[in-house]
Amino acid sequence: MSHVGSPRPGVIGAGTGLPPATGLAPATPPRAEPGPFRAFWNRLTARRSAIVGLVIVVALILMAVFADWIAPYDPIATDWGAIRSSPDWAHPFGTDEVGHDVLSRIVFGARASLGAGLTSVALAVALGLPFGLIAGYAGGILDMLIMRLTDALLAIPFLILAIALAAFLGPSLTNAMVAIGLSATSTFVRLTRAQVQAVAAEEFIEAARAVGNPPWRIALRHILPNIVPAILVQATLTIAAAIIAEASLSFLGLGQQPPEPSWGSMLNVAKNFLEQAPWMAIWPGASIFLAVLAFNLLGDGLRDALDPRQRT
Amino acid sequence: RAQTAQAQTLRFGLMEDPDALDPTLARTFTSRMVFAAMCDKLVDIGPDLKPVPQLATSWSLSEDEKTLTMTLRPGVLFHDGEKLDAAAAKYSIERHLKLPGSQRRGEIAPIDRVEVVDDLTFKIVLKTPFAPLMAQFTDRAGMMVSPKAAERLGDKFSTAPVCAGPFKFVERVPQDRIVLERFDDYWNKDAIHLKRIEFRPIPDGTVRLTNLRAGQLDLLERLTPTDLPQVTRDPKLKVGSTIELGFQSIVFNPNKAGSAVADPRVRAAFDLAIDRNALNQVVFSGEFLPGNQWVSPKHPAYVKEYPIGKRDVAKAKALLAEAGVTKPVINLTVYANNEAPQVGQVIQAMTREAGFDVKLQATDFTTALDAADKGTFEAYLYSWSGRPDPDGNTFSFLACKTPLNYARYCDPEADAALGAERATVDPNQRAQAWKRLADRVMADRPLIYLFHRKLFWAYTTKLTGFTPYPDGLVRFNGLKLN
Amino acid sequence: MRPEPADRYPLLSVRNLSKHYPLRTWWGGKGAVFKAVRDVSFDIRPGETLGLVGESGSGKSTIGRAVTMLNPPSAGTVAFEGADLAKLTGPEMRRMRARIQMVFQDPYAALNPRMSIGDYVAEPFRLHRPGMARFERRDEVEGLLARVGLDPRFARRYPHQFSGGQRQRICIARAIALKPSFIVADEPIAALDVSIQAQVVNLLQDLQDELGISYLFISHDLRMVRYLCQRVAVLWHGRIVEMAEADALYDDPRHPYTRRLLAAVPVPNPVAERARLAGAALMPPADPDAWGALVEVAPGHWVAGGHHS
Amino acid sequence: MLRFLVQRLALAVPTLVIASMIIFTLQQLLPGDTATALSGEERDPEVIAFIRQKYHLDQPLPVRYALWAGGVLRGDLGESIRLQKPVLDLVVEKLPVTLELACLAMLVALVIGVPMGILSAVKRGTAADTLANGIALWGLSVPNFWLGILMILLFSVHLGWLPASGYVSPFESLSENLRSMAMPAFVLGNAIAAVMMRHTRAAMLGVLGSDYVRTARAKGVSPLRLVLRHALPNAAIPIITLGALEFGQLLSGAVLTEQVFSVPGFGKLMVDAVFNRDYATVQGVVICTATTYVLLNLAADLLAAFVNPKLRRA
Amino acid sequence: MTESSPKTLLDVRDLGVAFDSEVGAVHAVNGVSYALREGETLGIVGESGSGKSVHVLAMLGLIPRPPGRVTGGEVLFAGRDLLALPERALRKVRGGQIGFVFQDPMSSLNPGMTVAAQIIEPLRIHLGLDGRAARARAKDLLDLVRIPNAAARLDQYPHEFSGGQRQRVMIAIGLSCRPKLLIADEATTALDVTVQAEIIGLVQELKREIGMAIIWITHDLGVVAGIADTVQVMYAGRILERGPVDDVFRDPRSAYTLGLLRSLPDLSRGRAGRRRLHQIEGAPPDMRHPPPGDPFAVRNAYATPRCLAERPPLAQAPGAAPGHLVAAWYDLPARLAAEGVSR
Ligand SMILES: Nc1ncnc2c1ncn2[C@@H]1O[C@H](COP(=O)(O)OP(=O)(O)OP(=O)(O)O)[C@@H](O)[C@H]1O
Ligand SMILES: Nc1ncnc2c1ncn2[C@@H]1O[C@H](COP(=O)(O)OP(=O)(O)OP(=O)(O)O)[C@@H](O)[C@H]1O
Ligand SMILES: [Mg+2]
Ligand SMILES: [Mg+2]
Repeated sequence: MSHVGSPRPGVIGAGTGLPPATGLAPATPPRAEPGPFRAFWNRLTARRSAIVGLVIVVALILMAVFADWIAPYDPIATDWGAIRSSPDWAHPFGTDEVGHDVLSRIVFGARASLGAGLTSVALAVALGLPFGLIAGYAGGILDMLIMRLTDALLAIPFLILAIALAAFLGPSLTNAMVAIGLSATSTFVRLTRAQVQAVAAEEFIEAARAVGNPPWRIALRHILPNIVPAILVQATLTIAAAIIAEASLSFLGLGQQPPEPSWGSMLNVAKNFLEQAPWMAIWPGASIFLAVLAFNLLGDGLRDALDPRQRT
Repeated sequence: RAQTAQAQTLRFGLMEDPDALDPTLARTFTSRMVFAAMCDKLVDIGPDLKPVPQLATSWSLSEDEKTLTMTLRPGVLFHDGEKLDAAAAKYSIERHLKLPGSQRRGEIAPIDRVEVVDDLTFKIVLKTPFAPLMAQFTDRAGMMVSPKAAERLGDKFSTAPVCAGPFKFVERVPQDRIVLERFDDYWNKDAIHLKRIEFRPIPDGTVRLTNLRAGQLDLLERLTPTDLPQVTRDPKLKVGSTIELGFQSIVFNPNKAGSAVADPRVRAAFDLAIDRNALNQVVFSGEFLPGNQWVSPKHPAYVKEYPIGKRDVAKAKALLAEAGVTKPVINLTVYANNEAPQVGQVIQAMTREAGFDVKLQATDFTTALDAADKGTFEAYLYSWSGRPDPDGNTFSFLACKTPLNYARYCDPEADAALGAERATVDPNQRAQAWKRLADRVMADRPLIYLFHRKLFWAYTTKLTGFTPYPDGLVRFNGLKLN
Repeated sequence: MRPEPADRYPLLSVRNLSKHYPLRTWWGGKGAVFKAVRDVSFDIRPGETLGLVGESGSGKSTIGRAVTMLNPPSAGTVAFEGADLAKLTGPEMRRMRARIQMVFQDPYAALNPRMSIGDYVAEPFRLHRPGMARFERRDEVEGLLARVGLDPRFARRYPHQFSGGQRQRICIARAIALKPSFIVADEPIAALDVSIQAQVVNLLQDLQDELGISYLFISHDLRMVRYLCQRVAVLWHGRIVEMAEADALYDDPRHPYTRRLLAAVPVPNPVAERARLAGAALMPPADPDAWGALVEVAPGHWVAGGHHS
Repeated sequence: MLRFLVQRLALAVPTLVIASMIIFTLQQLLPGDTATALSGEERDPEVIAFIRQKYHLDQPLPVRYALWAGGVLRGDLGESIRLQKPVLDLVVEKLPVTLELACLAMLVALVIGVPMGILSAVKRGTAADTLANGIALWGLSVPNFWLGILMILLFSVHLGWLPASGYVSPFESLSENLRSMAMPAFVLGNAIAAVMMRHTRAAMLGVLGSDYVRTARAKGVSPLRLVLRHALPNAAIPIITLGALEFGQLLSGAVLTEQVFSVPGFGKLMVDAVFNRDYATVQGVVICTATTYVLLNLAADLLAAFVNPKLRRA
Repeated sequence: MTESSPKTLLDVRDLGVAFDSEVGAVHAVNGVSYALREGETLGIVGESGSGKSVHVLAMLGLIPRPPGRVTGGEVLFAGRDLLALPERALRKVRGGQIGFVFQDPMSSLNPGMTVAAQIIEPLRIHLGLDGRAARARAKDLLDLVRIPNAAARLDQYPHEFSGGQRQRVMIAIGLSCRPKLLIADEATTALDVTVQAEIIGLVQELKREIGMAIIWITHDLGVVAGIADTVQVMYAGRILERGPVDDVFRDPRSAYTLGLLRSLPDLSRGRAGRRRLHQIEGAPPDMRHPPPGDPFAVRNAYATPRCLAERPPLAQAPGAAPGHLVAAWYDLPARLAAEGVSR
């Protein structure tokens, strides 16, 4: 079936990088190729800041997942004897206004806060990516429609949208996530579209058309993988924003419902006891900072690691 | 000179932005703060909750309790220079009754007509005897507006309200400030020392307090009890307080399909599971007054036969077992403000020990109201600002098909008691009626009453002459800034 | 293996091809049109290489993309094996792409950076031979990589791991996967280092010898064009001004622009080059619109006639 | 140019229409209505019915939208039910305050973010870069309401330098106005500064690595001039575009800041309106912010075009 | 090794440049030494990535730092070591005594500044010219590089010029302060042959006028042949061969130089007589781990075992013209003769 005639030895030699004429070079066989993921991983871990980010993110996620084992107390168990007591051996991070152990709430709060960040961003990406892809690649009337809709959504102030959505869906963490996610969607549509348009202008897309790829395959197989890094970076930035947004919605009573903890709502309550019980604010504040920092470091690292020009 | 003028401006931090500054249309508690400075009432409320003369100097009730004759203070002027006479009083009361959208109509609905007797005397004729009437006149229903201004402005009266109080309206920037200025022809002008009042709505309690501490305010209302230590520690600040007329309660909705709270035994168990003192301690540093009725235990109308019960978890469990429910899940709606969720959390923790599983639902005010109206809630942490007459704390909540009866409570015996309470001003007869009402309500528990707030004001030591009143309003007479 | 190419029937026949680009103003409004290619006609015979030379912006790439319908022409016809490409439907054209292939100028840009080269070379099979089994495909890909002189074990590598010359060979491997009869090579060596250019040119030449592929070879390297192409067309401002057998064109350029172009090519011989430079007086550029239709001045040697000369 | 403006403005119309429809529909989905919210403690059924009828709350959705849209076309944004004032008046009253706040915040963001971005790009990979990034992330991760309260405590309560609240119009006293706006503007600008910093850094890195900067260095240009004259103008376009987007977000992001500092601006109006189901006000506010957003983006595009000589001359 | 005559303008000694990356340093330039006389034109050719650009940039402190850094050596320009000069003094040299012309004329001009502003800049920095005088001089410079209607075009932006014209502007900037040395890094690579021919003609003329030395970096052997006095072949950060241009083209002593020359199509006998092109197999070494010996050895059919093990010094090629240096252990003419090939 193969149409290839017997290749010339010289031509073969050219490809292997072996000198055809002398046998002098050490005949190094090509090293075992690292798979794409392995290569990506090597690039990622080659950066110290990315490792720091990754370690913190993983630690936070583990903390959220294994909160039941890590937290010294039930985060919603109240201790009437210890209302707003300052940090001591029994409660290393102190207790809050109804006698919850702050440390346990920080540990469990990671679920809500990281969850808010990750879920809302996942939603925004899940919605924004396909629409952005369609708008950017199909163009024409579809693009026009999607972009007008996106513009309209962007033009509505985020908080109004979020408040209205949260109020409509009923205040709960899940719904706050949905609201934050929906509000962030238009940014992703825009970003995806811009990225798609940039990638679609690349020559390899033309090359893909030249071998007869149908449009849907170009969009999914050729464009999509190339816009993922930009989306990922934006996503990690948005996670940070979403954690803060959850805090803001908590401020308005639309976030995590009491007594379940989230860092944002803890911070929100803590502001009423700023001088009496500063520890109520310090820990959730530090946790948010740590998470934001970690996600951003990781995001920067991912961007670099996904850049094919970066060598391992 | 500018210094002293500045010094005599009282900056008063309010908890929310008042609504329409029209005594007929106003509906928020906060608006009453402003009216207290701007609009005098026919009668004021005394420290013992009895009416005392203000615009009306004397009054008498006919034998059948259906005609009230009032005599006005002579020489009182509205801010626009108009005279306050019987005709003006008649106009104001009729306006309360007839203006479309009037919020006062319900308060004085039994009034049939108002008749002018002479220049300063008028008669109010009732359809039926109505005991709370005088109490209503101590509030917005008793506020007199200038007929000329009211005619001219119609339902836009609130843009430039004209009353007969110590301070007259200057300007209002929504959500920023309301400015009043001393009315130089005020009938009691010697008691007024302040030159201007600036009301500044600052919803967040912490922010309100920091503003006071930073010298941006001279006086603020509704200080959070947990902030008390901060204020008492500060030598530049003082605190005033009084127990409110209203109540904090949990309203149950027995009509909610499939809800455990339909069974009175479950409601009783819930009640028994709550330790009101502990609740008070935890959330309010013990400053509030635990309660179990529509008025506080210190109120003259408190039904002494029903004192506050002790927490009894065992009995609560037994009741639940009797009702045949295990671990009932109860959704408790609370406002998403600073303290309601805290109260909810404590209740949640307390009732858990008795086997309840309370789920908190913190929502905004409008959503909560909507759920209450539509009957989609299950339990609702509800607060009522209170009225001078106990009728204002009961009738609309417990009588059949009344607007605030979120519990959909409808009991013939209770209705009869409420009818009796309204029908006479005689203290003994009314006390009996309250007892009859309590017999039913304490058993049925459509609401369980939790506590009565203490209202705190914080103010600079520069402010003198401040006296707390039980209706939670500030009397500006005698206030002085040094 | 293949029937001897029948000279009389051109494989590709381009007639009166024009391409106009709408000019956009900076705010996106519509402006005039820019006539990038004007009324171009040529044939390519089976197994033949036609060189297309001309200055930057003269429309070379535009023609390349027009004949492959990647950027269809505004006017004119492109007949491939007798079929008018413009009349084909989308799916029909996609099927046709198995026979017409393209190699691009910049091998850095033409490869999808996130696709392993094995997948990249296998893509034509996936698209045009859907029934092919995985192992068959793998064998084919390995054969192709070997054919263009790459170690088949490299299939799992990604483009950035290859040098420019290797990349261009990957592109060529994909282009020849389905044994096309025609390849448009748009400046395939321009981005390559001198030492690598030879590798690619040799490969193209070998493939033609073996598979009888026809090329449209676009380049501005006039020496390489002469080396590789049987016939050469000179493009100037969107028009063909001269077209002839390669030797005829280089040895006896008729059109002033062709002469100007050839005179500017440096010679890698110090003595000759210095002499050339000393003697070179570049002819001033002439008015491109002053030249009319092609006239056959010698057998197979066509030159645009001058209106004024 | 004129045609371009007209075209762009024409494109804005559907955006505004869709935005208003989205928010209109969304509001109707909210539980509770104005009448409920406004019937007061007494909740007199007659009052509720009266309000319903007065504000057409009893009409079907499309009718009400048509009524509203008709009003807008006549320049009437309706009346705030809660504040009983024409929405237009409210907007005219509040928008300038928030605009001032947003402008000052943007100024803060630019003054902090751009130099810091430049610094960290120029000193890329050094401790200064790390520090600048850390500060930026700190700015991103501190909620507005939180920073606001801390600042009040420090600067108003303990140091007594700045007023904790109390907006003073600039026409009354410019210095007092600036004093009252200093903290809110800083708090609001702080978060944006971080975003500006990171984007300035990215843009500057791109430009600093460009060939023409190398050319400039090869000419012997001093480092300061290199950054200010050669690099910055060319990095300006993304900063401008982003600035406009962020500015639009500032208008609504001001909500919490305004609440903490009791600034009588748009944000408070908006949140109160949503919570009180003051439909006309929400609609009016959204139309205004959306229009501002659209105009800002247009202005940014024009500015970017102006900065870019390739476009300026065309 | 390097000849230092009194007329020496530039003396590069053992220059080394490395780029740090998180996975190890890339040794881009390794021990490059050569000298340039006043008025001499040096053509540099070599594999892409062989360090041609980097080493000239390093001389003037223009490599981006980090990641780049000079690992050693001296660059004596008119007697002063440029590498040891403080930045401030170095700025005086850049654009003043040494002019630069970079490869890509579009990206090398600031798109946001007028052409006048860009030409005036070095005039102001190095000659202290300002205002009217500077403008007049800028116009003269544009005239000098034969841009028609120069006065009118001063206030235009780069994008309003064609590619060839932009490169002329770059040359105007490079020549603005009458430098003693002009460094042209692939100054014509991006241009059409016809435009390239014009630019080369122009530079030749200007060189006669100004009398500067030139370092001309290019891939095009034809260009080097035409303008260079001396040619230098670089590979993997080293000089493999260097000598008078005629001698090197006629008698290359490095296998790499030979490979380059052979890979060009020979058209002297027409298409019919063409031979298969010679191709240099393999790829350049990984510069993170430069090979210990001759870097070209693994691709070199003539390499000896010693080439792999030990680095050959750059030394006078035996039997070649004086100044024709090569770094090789093997004797190329002898090997070629043995194969029966003659050139
Ligand atoms: N999509 C397009 N829109 C508008 N003009 C275009 C477009 N593509 C190309 N052009 C213009 O058409 C002309 C011809 O372009 P083309 O790419 O065919 O030239 P070329 O001969 O391939 O040049 P080069 O040697 O630089 O690749 C150029 O002037 C170019 O600016
Ligand atoms: N900024 C940089 N960061 C890292 N490595 C660099 C950088 N600049 C150049 N290099 C490396 O330095 C080496 C020499 O590059 P240089 O640009 O001098 O090559 P060149 O000979 O000019 O090649 P070309 O002919 O392609 O211009 C290359 O291996 C390159 O990868
Ligand atoms: Mg082209
Ligand atoms: Mg280079």
